[in-house]
Amino acid sequence: MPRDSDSRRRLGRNLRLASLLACAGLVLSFPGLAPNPYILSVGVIVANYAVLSTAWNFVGGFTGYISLGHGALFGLGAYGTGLLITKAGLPSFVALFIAAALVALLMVPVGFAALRVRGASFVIVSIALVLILLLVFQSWASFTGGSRGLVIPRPFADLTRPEHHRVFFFLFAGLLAVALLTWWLVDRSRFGMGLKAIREDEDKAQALGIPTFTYKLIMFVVSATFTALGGGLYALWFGDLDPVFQFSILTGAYMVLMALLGGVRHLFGPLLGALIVGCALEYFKLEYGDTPLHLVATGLLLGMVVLFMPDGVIPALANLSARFSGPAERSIRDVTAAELLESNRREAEQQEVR
Amino acid sequence: MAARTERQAGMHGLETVELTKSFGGVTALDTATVAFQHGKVNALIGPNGSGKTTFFNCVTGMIKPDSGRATYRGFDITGKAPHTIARAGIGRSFQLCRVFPRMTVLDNLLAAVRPGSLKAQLTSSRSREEMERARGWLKRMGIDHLERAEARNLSWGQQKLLELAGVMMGEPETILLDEPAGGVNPALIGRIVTLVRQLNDEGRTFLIVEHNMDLVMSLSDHVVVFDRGRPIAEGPPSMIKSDRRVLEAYLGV
Amino acid sequence: MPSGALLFQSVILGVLLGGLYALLAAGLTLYFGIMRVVMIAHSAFLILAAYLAWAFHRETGLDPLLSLAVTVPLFFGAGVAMQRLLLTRLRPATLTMMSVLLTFSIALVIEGMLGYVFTGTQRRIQLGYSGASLEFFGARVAVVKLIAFALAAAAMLALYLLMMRSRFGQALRATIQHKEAAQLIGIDTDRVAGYGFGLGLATAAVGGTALALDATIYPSLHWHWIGPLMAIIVVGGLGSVPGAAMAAMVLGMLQSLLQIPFGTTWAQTVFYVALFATLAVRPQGFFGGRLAQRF
Amino acid sequence: MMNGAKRVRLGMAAIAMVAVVTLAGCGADDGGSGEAATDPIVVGVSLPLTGDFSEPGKGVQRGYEAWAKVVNDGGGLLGRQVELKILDDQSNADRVVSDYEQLIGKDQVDLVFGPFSTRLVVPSARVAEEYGMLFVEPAGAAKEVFEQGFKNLFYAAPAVANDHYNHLAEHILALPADQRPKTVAYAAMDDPFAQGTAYGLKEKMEQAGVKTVVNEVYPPNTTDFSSIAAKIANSKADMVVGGSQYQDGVNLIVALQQLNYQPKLAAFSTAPTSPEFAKAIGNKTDGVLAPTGYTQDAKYPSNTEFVQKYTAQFGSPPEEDEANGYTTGQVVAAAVKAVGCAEQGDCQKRLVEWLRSNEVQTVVGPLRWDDKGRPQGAHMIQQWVDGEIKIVLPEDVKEADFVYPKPKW
Repeated sequence: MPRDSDSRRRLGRNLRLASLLACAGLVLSFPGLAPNPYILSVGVIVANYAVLSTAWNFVGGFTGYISLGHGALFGLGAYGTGLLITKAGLPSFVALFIAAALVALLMVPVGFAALRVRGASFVIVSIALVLILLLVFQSWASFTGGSRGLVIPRPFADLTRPEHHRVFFFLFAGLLAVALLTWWLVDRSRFGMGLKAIREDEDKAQALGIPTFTYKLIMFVVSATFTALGGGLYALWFGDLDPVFQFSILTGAYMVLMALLGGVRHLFGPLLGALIVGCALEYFKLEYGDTPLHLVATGLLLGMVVLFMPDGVIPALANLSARFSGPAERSIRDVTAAELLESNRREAEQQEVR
Repeated sequence: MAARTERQAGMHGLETVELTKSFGGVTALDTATVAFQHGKVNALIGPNGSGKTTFFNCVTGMIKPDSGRATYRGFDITGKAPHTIARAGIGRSFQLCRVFPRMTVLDNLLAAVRPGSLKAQLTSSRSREEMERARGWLKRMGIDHLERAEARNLSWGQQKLLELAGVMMGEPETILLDEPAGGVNPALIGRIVTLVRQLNDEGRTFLIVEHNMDLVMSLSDHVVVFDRGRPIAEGPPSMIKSDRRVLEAYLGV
Repeated sequence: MPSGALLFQSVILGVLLGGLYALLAAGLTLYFGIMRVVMIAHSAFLILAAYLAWAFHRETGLDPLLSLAVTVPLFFGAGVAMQRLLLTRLRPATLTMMSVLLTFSIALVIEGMLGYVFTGTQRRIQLGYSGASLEFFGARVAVVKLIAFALAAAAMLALYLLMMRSRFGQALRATIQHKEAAQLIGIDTDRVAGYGFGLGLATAAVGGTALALDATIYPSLHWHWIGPLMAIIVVGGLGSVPGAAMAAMVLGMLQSLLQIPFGTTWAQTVFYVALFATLAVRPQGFFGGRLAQRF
Repeated sequence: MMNGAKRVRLGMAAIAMVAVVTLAGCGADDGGSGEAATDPIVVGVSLPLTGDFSEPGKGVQRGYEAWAKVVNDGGGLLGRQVELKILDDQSNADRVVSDYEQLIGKDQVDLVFGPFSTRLVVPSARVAEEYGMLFVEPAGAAKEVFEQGFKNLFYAAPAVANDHYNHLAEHILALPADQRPKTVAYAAMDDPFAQGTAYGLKEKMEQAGVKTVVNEVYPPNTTDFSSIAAKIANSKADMVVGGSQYQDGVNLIVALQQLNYQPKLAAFSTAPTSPEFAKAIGNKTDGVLAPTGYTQDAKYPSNTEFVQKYTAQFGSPPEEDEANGYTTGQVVAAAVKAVGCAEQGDCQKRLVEWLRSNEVQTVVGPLRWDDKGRPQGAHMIQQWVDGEIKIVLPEDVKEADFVYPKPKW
């Protein structure tokens, strides 16, 4: 390794740290900046999106398995929390964590069925999960409240609504931080390396001795846990649950869209996607009050992303800034282009030697 | 190293008994009973569709055989999961070479590391000694200067070398190579040959599927000839060259 | 304890329902066989066809069955276009996953457009013979249901003949069996794939018309079809058309019978139970289809 | 990779910055509108204009618009013009809540009206409650709505779902024992409102010892009713009761007719009152019963004006949804006139208090509420008599005689 790259690395680390702190600062200061409770509530919603899409990315980003069913996990977390509070009389946040644990447990057999075979079956199961849970939670009215819905008592009864929003904004931000940290830890670990190998080429990974099924299962459960936590927190914040709205395929679709848009290979990709999509949604609602075309818009956007930038905007950004940055920071591609020539020359030489 | 070679030379390595696999109507493997010489360079040849690759896939767990047994150094590996077989000490390359296209060359090797404990799982994949080991292999393959490049940007030959390096990173004692010289320029073939020789001298067993006869004959100590999903002849290259059935098998197709 | 008459009635309803499922599942499994694509938008096209039939009936007053003359070729074309223009753009490495998202987004667009054009109101075709029914060994069978079933059966038969007898059918089956091999024997698999896709969508057109005859339609209805259909093709073995047809019949029957003790909602879960059971016990499906082993 | 990653994070910081600022910016523009006596009274509403509930949602919207027009033509409220701000909640609970957050928190509307469908009323009522807004709603009839402990909520219709069939129940139970239906089959959509109507009747019948032979609940997305119909026909029940919305009611009836099932009585909520009903079931309507909270020919003074003005504005006479919307407007207007204020804050409390203790004259008759916001009336019962739907119960307002047993369909 040449010297300068070493110092460049240190510089990079500091820059990253700085920008990271900047982001954190901004996020924490948001409730202060918000001019009215509505904006605050939007902030909470976006934060929730960010948590969910980051949680989704544990599966989507590492293993490359696309789940359209995370809406179901969200719903399970929400209902689990709600039912533990109303039926079992547990304190709100105890219920939240127990619910998440239960969801994780439940997802082991599901993951087993879904992940034993490749790709397609996983997607099918993920969608089926949403539909079946919708049916169950609607029909089993005696337990879930069915279409009558489930009302969850506020954890902080004495707070006014704006204060309530503020508190939950910070709670979601905290959960997001934990999720991101976990993602980062996995990303740098040997375990994560194995997962990425699965994403790249599952057969090859297995041939190299990576127990792909176990790896996938673990990741699916981790992802489920975070999604369930997000759902539970949402339940505590929102207060009213209804199967039709909790177990909706669209919820899952939004998670995918956000993660994909931001870039599944990057720690902050989903967060970025959530910011973009979340703000866009609210913006359009404000500008064009009632739009019967919101589905069309979502669909088109998703289609565009899949077709034209399956790696999300982050690589796009990276390349963009690469063009402006000086020779000190060349992008990987042209490095190799040069080195390829170099290596070919060597091969030629060796040939002459023989 | 040399000692190890002596000790293992005689003993059982990869063996199969009446291994059978058929797809729909087609029988790709037909009660194939083979024993390879441990510690040697074995070659597996035969006309197209004679079941060589299916054989590879069966003994590496990529496909479950319909019947028959496969054992490695006495352990039954029939129908075991690929990663289990890999961890038993069998590494393989793929017919059309396969690397992790969007990982850097270095990461391609680090991905092949097999952490034992949970702690090892969770510690950083960029530990110094592993980086060094990886760089070591890259140097031997002569592609160490590319370690930061993404694998998909490598030339075909370089990818072949990278794949081999990745396999070696798992420290297998038996290595299955599926057409290592396929579509590679002569210079590189030369390099691969030398590598295989060196690694074999260090005590590693090779099993090579190859169409390039010159390569097979010059490189291997023991040759097994497949036709219609079962071995029809085996022996030292010199003997195989002059075997009537082999010629028939090839001309017959 | 349900009376014999009720049981018999349910069996008949099960058969009629299964017929429709079979046709649609055949289409869905066809896409997968050809391209390893899970076509989420299949049922969206189904509903689209149903709406077209409904609109056709409303505008012209003619029998909705006549709309087939328009929708079938239209959908065939759409299928070919979709395969050629969209799906072929995706990277083979990630095709299965990305195609799911792509078709999913198409489904969203269709649902949105339907809601925009026809509003979310539930629609139903009013025919002179809507309420009519035939006596059949003590069971009553609605005429519209019979027509729908006949339509589905005819389409299935046509599909079967096309795949078994025609040259194109051979090419198609070869492509499903082993793409590379097919290419080796000189089959233009891309073109075949395109037509195969068209064929799949054509089944959606027929199914949609059949559906429109006797059921209410609304834009978001397709979600309640795609689930059972996907379950069916997994149980039948991904990529196996006969498997799908068989599974459709069995599950349709089961659903109809289970409605007696458990009621409509719970009965719907039979599909998903079957799905999970299949994947846990026999991932390659119960009626053939070895593709499933790897996908 | 490293360089890429670094840039990425820089990019992140930038984006996040932008995002937060825009987010914060969203609200910055128009804060609260000053309460000068001249500027209009803004009424905030969120309605399902798209999605599953869009059809009735639009009906309510027309009702609101008709009300606004009538008020403004009459010189407005407290001399101020009325202005509706209607948002689309896409039939989605998250949206409906954030809509009312926006209306109350950001747009600073002076009053809010309720949305459509019980499923959306409860969450949105909570928002209004927590911002201390008066919440009069046109469509939350299910009893659950009134069990949430809301203090600002009022339902602007004669009766809650479970009381819709009261008159019918009384009438049937008054019949001599030998004529009474002995067995009843119930089929209700899995929806708090629809179920409420059927179960209200079920309760009373069972208490009087009339046997329940079928009790089916079907999900709102059900489109194939053949198996439910098969069960009902198989039970040969004397009477069939459908807790239905529009289309499912029609489908169920058609399915029953396909099986040639002939009950002595057939009662369905909502569906039979719709103008397309007769055509939808092939005009085989004779004897079908339905509860209704509204009829165009009701003699209440404001109603004649409503029907006439509405017909002038929209070209067709109003239905129940429209009437409910209009009623909501009337109720709030009455309170505003009486209290003499219409803005957020303390005024809302006074409006609530006034409604608690007063009766309001509306197009559906005089309304008064209990402490939970439940209206204290019952629905009229209509029946299809030779091709027309007429009020048959209660006796004092009937337009035709109750036909029993119903003719074959």
